[in-house]
Amino acid sequence: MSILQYFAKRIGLYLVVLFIGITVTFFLPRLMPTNPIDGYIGQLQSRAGQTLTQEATAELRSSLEELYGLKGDILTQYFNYLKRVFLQFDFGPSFNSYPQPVSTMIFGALPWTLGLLLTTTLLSWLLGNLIGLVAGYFHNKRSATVLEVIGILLYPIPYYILALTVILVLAYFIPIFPLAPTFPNSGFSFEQVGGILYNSALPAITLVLAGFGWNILSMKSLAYTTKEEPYVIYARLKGTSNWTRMTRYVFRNAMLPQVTALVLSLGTVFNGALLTEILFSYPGIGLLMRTAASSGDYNLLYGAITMSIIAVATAGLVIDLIYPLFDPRIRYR
Amino acid sequence: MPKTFRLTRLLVLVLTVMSLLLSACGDQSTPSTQGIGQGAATAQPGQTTAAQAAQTAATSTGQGTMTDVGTPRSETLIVQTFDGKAANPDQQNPLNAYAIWRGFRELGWSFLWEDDTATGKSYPELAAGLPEVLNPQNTQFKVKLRPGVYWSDGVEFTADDVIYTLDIAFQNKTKFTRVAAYTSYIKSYKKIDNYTVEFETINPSYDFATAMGVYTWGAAFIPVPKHVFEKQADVTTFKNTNPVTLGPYTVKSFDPNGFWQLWELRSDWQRSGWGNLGQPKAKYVLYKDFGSEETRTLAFSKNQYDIDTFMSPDSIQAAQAKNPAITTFSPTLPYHDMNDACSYGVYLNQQKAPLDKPEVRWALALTLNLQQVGITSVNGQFKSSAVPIADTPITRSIYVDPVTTWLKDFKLADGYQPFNANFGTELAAKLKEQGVADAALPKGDAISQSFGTGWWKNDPAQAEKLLNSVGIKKGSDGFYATPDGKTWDLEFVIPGDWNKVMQRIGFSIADSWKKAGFKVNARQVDNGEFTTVQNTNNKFTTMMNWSGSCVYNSNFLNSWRTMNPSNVKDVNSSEALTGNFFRVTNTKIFDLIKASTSMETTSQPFITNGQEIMKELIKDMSVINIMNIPTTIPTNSFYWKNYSKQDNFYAAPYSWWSSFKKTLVNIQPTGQK
Amino acid sequence: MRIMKLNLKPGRDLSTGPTPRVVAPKSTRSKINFRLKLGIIILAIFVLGSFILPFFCPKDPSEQASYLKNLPITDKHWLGTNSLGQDTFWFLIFAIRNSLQLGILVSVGVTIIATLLGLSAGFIGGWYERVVMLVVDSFITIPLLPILIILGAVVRGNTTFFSVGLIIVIFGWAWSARTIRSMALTLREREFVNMARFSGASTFNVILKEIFPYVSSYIVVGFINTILFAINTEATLAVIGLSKVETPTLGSIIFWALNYNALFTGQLLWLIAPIVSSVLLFLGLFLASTGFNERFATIRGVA
Amino acid sequence: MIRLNNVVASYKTERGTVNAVDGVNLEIPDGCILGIAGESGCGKSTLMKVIYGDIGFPLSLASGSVDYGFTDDQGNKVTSKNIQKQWFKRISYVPQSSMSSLNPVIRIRKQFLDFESSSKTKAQTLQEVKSYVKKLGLPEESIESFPHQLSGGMRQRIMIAMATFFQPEIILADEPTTALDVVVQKSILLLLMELQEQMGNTIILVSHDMGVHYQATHKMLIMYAAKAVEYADSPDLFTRPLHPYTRMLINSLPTIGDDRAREGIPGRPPSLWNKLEGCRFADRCPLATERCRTEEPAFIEHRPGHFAACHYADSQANLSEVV
Amino acid sequence: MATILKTENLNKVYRLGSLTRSKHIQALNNVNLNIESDVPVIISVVGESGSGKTTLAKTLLRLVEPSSGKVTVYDQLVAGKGVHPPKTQFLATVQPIFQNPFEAFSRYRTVDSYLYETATRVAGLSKTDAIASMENALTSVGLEYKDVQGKYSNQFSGGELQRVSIARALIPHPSLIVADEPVSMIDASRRMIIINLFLKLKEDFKRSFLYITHDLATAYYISDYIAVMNKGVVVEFGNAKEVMSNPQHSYTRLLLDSIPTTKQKWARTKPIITANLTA
Repeated sequence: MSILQYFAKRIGLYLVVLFIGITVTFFLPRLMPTNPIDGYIGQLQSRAGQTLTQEATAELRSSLEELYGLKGDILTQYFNYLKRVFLQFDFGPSFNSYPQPVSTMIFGALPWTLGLLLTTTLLSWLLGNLIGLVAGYFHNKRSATVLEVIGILLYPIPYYILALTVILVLAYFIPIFPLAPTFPNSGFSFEQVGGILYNSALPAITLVLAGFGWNILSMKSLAYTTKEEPYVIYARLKGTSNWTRMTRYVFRNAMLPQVTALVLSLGTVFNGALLTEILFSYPGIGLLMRTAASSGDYNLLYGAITMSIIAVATAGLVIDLIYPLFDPRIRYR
Repeated sequence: MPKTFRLTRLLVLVLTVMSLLLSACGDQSTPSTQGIGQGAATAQPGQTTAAQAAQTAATSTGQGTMTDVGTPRSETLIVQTFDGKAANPDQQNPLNAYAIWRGFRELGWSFLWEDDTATGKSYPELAAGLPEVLNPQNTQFKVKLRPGVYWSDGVEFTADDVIYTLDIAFQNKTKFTRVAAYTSYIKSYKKIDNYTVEFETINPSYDFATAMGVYTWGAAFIPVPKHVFEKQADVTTFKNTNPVTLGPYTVKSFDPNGFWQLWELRSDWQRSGWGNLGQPKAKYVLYKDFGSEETRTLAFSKNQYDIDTFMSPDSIQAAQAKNPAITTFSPTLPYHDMNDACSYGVYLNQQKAPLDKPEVRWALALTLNLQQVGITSVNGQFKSSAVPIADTPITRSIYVDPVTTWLKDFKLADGYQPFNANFGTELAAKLKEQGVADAALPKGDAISQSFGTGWWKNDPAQAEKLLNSVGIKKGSDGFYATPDGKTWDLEFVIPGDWNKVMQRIGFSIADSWKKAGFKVNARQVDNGEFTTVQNTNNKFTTMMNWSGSCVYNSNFLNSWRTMNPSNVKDVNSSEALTGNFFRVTNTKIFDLIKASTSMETTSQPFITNGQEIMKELIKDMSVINIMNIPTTIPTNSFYWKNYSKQDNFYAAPYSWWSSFKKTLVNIQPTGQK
Repeated sequence: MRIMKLNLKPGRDLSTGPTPRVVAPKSTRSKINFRLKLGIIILAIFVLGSFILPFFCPKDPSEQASYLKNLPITDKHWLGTNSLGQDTFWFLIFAIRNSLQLGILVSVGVTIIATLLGLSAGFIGGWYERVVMLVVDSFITIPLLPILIILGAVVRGNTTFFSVGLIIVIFGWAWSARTIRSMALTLREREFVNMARFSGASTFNVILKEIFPYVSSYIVVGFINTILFAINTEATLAVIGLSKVETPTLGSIIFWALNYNALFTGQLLWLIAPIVSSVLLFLGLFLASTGFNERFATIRGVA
Repeated sequence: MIRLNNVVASYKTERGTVNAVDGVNLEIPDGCILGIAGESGCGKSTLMKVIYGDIGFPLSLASGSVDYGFTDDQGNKVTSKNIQKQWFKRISYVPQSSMSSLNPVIRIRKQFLDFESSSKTKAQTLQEVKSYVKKLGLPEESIESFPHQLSGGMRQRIMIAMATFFQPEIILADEPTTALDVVVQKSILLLLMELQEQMGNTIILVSHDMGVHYQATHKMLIMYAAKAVEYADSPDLFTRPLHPYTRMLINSLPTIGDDRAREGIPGRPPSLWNKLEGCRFADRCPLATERCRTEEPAFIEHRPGHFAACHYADSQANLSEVV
Repeated sequence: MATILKTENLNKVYRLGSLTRSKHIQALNNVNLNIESDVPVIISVVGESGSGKTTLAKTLLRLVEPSSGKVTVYDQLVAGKGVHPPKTQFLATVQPIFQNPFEAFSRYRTVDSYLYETATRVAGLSKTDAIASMENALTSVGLEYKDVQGKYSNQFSGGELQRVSIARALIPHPSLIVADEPVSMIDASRRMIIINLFLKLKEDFKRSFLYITHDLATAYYISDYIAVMNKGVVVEFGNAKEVMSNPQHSYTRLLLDSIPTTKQKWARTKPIITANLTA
């Protein structure tokens, strides 16, 4: 099988997986008991202004159905949807922010989510793995056990608790970071980047703390088993230093499954975005998703979830394609 | 011998050090949980904290504290947003769905007539006076505009703007999403001169000033600047970002993510739409979302903002403990503002068996232990109302008192008297028992002012009797079963986190029903689903709601006009109702409503009709009205003072009503830098 | 990120990399036993406590206004009462029981589906495996939390919070299935499988008698991890109000405590009790899982 | 001369302590290839560990010592306590499986340079490695490869190159050819033999294949159930073994062209956890008598340089030549 | 004369794919063997790793499907491209003995359960007959049923386990027993016990064996026929004694030359190390 064939096959699989995922998520929100049009009318009626007459309501309802593209049966909507998504990457207009196209909203929110979660995922991966490496390599030393205990204790703390604690400590008792973020409104000057970093610090810290417990534990057990591999033992018998063995032998090998884990977790950043962004009022895809779900904004939901599916599937694809860079055995076999 | 320097080693070293630092942070988090406890338990006097916070923030600039958006804090009024994050912050065209909760109604737009929220009466704003009725059918009106009003770009506001707005609204009524209210109300309109417009409505209209102007919180008709809109290729997709405004403020900047928006006072505010009200005191107004209630409590107590919206009583208490500058609407119970136009109640699907029997609905009312519900969910900080409207200073004399008098003698079919006029006194006694300070409790006549004129008795035995009379008996599991012997699962929809007070009240009601033997399934929903349930017969059984009882002055029609036969759908219908959320089927009520549409809304016959409708609603127990909406609206007087309070009431104190303009001209800076 | 992490937890797929040898040296056995023991002791206390104590509970702990609000610790109320007038201790006991029940039920469901599909796919191979793996891969891409939030609207309408569990099962089995399948794949090539074949065993027999015992240890570990995952997912949903919050669970206590702002009103026990319990419970599950895993590894190393 | 003084090495296990090497006394002259043979579990690998000084939990040196007959840079006598500092400088090791003993993800060149070389720069050392590898008949590029890119024979040569690069006094080779095919095995053994001839160092070669021992060794040690049972010059041992076990080992090997029936040794060695009395081979020995079951035979020199632990080492049945 | 084993144009091509290269490996290259005999025979297949000898065994055992060609055992077509003999008939014709006896039994099952299942399922015996046949089979390999019953694989030595394995293979009275490296994992001192057992079973039970090995000495010791394989090709085939004493093919000679015997030392001709090391 040539390299091209392999790529073609893998990408074909990728598309099929995408298709199935997107199909499932298209039909799921239909289970939602919320009619987005009712939602909008209700908002107008009872909170935002004037009580509407019946005629006005009926008129509004029919024009909204037209505008939102909710006319026709579900299959017609489905095929139109597939066509638009796969051919144009167009999710239609947002119901709640009509006539704003969903893709615009998603691409507006995307840099925020990616910026925060990619950074923190990488950071917690790095920190966790380094601590885990030390803990696993010196597993019979007391200090290493302390490092592992950090992981064991951090790992099971539910995320929302962690977040709340961090807010209290770093924004209230020691007011280093703002309680509620105020992100600068536009542009990309040095100052504004600084503002963004400053305002994102709290969610970032919680994400790193939440993530690296797992990384410590998994790296620790990997390092610990790798340490017993014959080539590490042989390296010891060669008289190499602890440092060399830990980095060049244990880490280089134990890292391989962790790379897989990293890429996969990068793919699931949207999943992680959700809770963080709700808890920290952080303007990303997660908050978008939550708002969309609560107001029955199908199009926005489809868009956000589809992005997530694409990310996970792509991460899987990327692992398969880049893994050989890390493992020479696959490169040359 | 020195080894070749290794970059990788350095990297690893640096990262290890960082990780150790971070893990130290992680360690801190555990004991800190206890730290909170100390802080809250000992309730450190808030001033020190506040002062410290102010100092910390002040260090960055020389003379005074600056806000996050770069304005002097002492000149900026900061308001918690009503809706959290705006989904479409750059959409600022009022003819379409737009970022409505960012101050546009209050600061940016201007309306033909405003509503004096202290009295419930309309007064002219853009118009020169109240509309002049031109025919006996009350369908033709002449409206004079006030000369000398200018848009924020210096162009004068004239009848042309009104006509143009109506023109594009009618031309694009299927495309604009916020014009239906008046395009289906107005039949025709014409310009008489630059300051005069004449209207004809489709139906007799006794509420023209509130239909085309403000009724309680905002107007549907928002004039747009002709000279701006007519330049647009397509007005239906025009976003109108950073709009030309009629009000005294303009948008200075806003967060594209929708968390905040900053307004700046026009230098020519005097010739703005409501410049005649007086000088708005804040040079800047910042609407900002401070996040969840936890972070809001913290930020509020650190003087990071001035006015909150709905906040749960406990959070207010916690914030007050940290910062005495935070005050509620009144110094005594129930502390909060109770003068919202609407009231909370349990809505029942009267078409759905077994709720179609009045005995069953009465049983639910008599088993709703409001005393317990009110104490558990809102610490007793509420004002009950048995009459299905809010019991406010405006409505009390018109409707509440007469109906209450009638209630005292009211009997059910079996002769049982359900009304308990001593509800308030009993509540005060219970609260005292629970340890509420005597000073905070109302006494004598104030009890009725604070806790309402009375409510239904809590009498599960009578309820059981009523239920038994229609064949509903308790099963072996202790829960009521329908006459066919099946367990009766009662679905009860309540709002989720987006309305915490109703959410809590709802769960407490479900609890008190459960104790009485109803198998209640309390279901908290998002606001989208909430409205869907409210509107759709087949999805609705019982729910907490407020939208059907909004009466701010004598004009009950504004809510109740929709109580008519066309809003009675089949019990299993999935078609959306356009009103009548009480599911009234009583033809007597329909007749009364119909008759009232051709009456002057302040006339005695109209008011009598209203009282009769209320009595009918009570007899049928069509809706279990519970209490006025306790609008907590706490304020922080660290930077600004003279907010509208119980003892200094000049307008409804809400920041999300157009009456907020009165707050802006009445507040005073404290001089705190 | 925590949620993702737990998503992966029941069956984090490391099959793409070289399988690390899990042969623990003899030296660590005592430590492993300690872990496993500690984990099992913690779990036993939780399980027994939460399943037996409710029989002694004076009244339904979720009933409001049973007692005066906000009472401190007394001999009658071991953890005081909360702002809803409920006894915090009894509420917690019921919460642990319900959370554990949910976790175990979800775990049973996930384990059964994942084992059946994973083993059969790994062993039978061919087009069957391809179809199963396609479904698995597709399910893996579907993000759980958003789906739960969408379905939350449906879930909250149900009278039982176990429907949350059902959804977690439906969207949570894929990772485990994938791991089990990759294990079955390596086992497929083992000689004893061929030996069984030549002893006349059918495919079903081979899966049941040859492959299953080897995967069973992993299944136990996966089972424990899935409990952890299910409890945490439900708790996460409860905290943002998307589960059945009247049912006492570890998450619903936190929901109520946050809802009544326990942090700032001095009602700290209300918040700390469930946190400490869940951290302890999670620790117990975690220690049991890793302890068992390593214990199993030593057994395998010896054989 | 390496001297083993009554070496007892034991493992701590859950079932208790077990002596895997139980009282071995040996003098290994410098500059020879010593073969160690025996069944699996006889203690030959443990003895290798002891000689190498790789003693750590769960293995411990219960009593005895190893004396290597040379001193370190400070002039201290080198024993099993401080031999670790000499690893790969003066004593080195060739493992059994070259595949699992090489780090799969880094190039061989880097694994070569793991040595703590204090006096030379990396580039210099690399040059030397290259030329050395070339001398051993390997292409220079082979050290630029990853382990899996080389054939088994090449990898084993690399292992030998690593172990001999510093020309250590002692080289331990634990089953160095077990995983290899016969043709390659031959070339590896020849390489080892030739290196030994040129460097004049001591090689200790563990193998269970008597054929390998016959081809490569100068002296032979036979172990059985943690004990040394026979020690002699190879030619002597292969033609006139003194221990019945040795004889049976040699006899169990079929030879091409020899059609006589061959027998394996039935039975199993005794479990080391049991209390052992008498000769440990007694249960499987055709010559065993009651004396063998009760009295432990001493490991004594029966002929010059030929030690054996058997009561009947000098008996008639044992004196015939091996066929 | 019965056709004991016949392979016709047997080919097997493996495709080894990796990212950057892919190669085809011809594991079997037109293997044509035809052994006809009236008496049972032992056929050895020798060669180095990668010579295709194990692929040949796997093809016979239907563990690998050949790319082309077919295999006949005692006039039964057992394997080939698209060949699907009835399962029971096939299992009663060919039975395997695997390389690693510890791997051949699941450690979660008693070893006798494999024997019992073979007796009931493959040989189709009733319960009592099955136990009788197990006893017979075990006796013939020098073990007793009571010593095996209810025990797990870790309670045996490799040699014992391999004998259990052989006993199991004997139960359905297969025409041919395929033994893939059956002694390579067994201690050298006890290999001959297994090897001698094959000889005995051939004589007493009239079973034929296909003995796959890299050990030429044992192959010489027991085989009637021998096939030398190199890179998928049978380079030499014939009577074992003839082939070994008078090898025709250079590869066979090379193999023979490399055996470390205890009788004659290798000739040390040309030096392997190019230059003087001590320099």
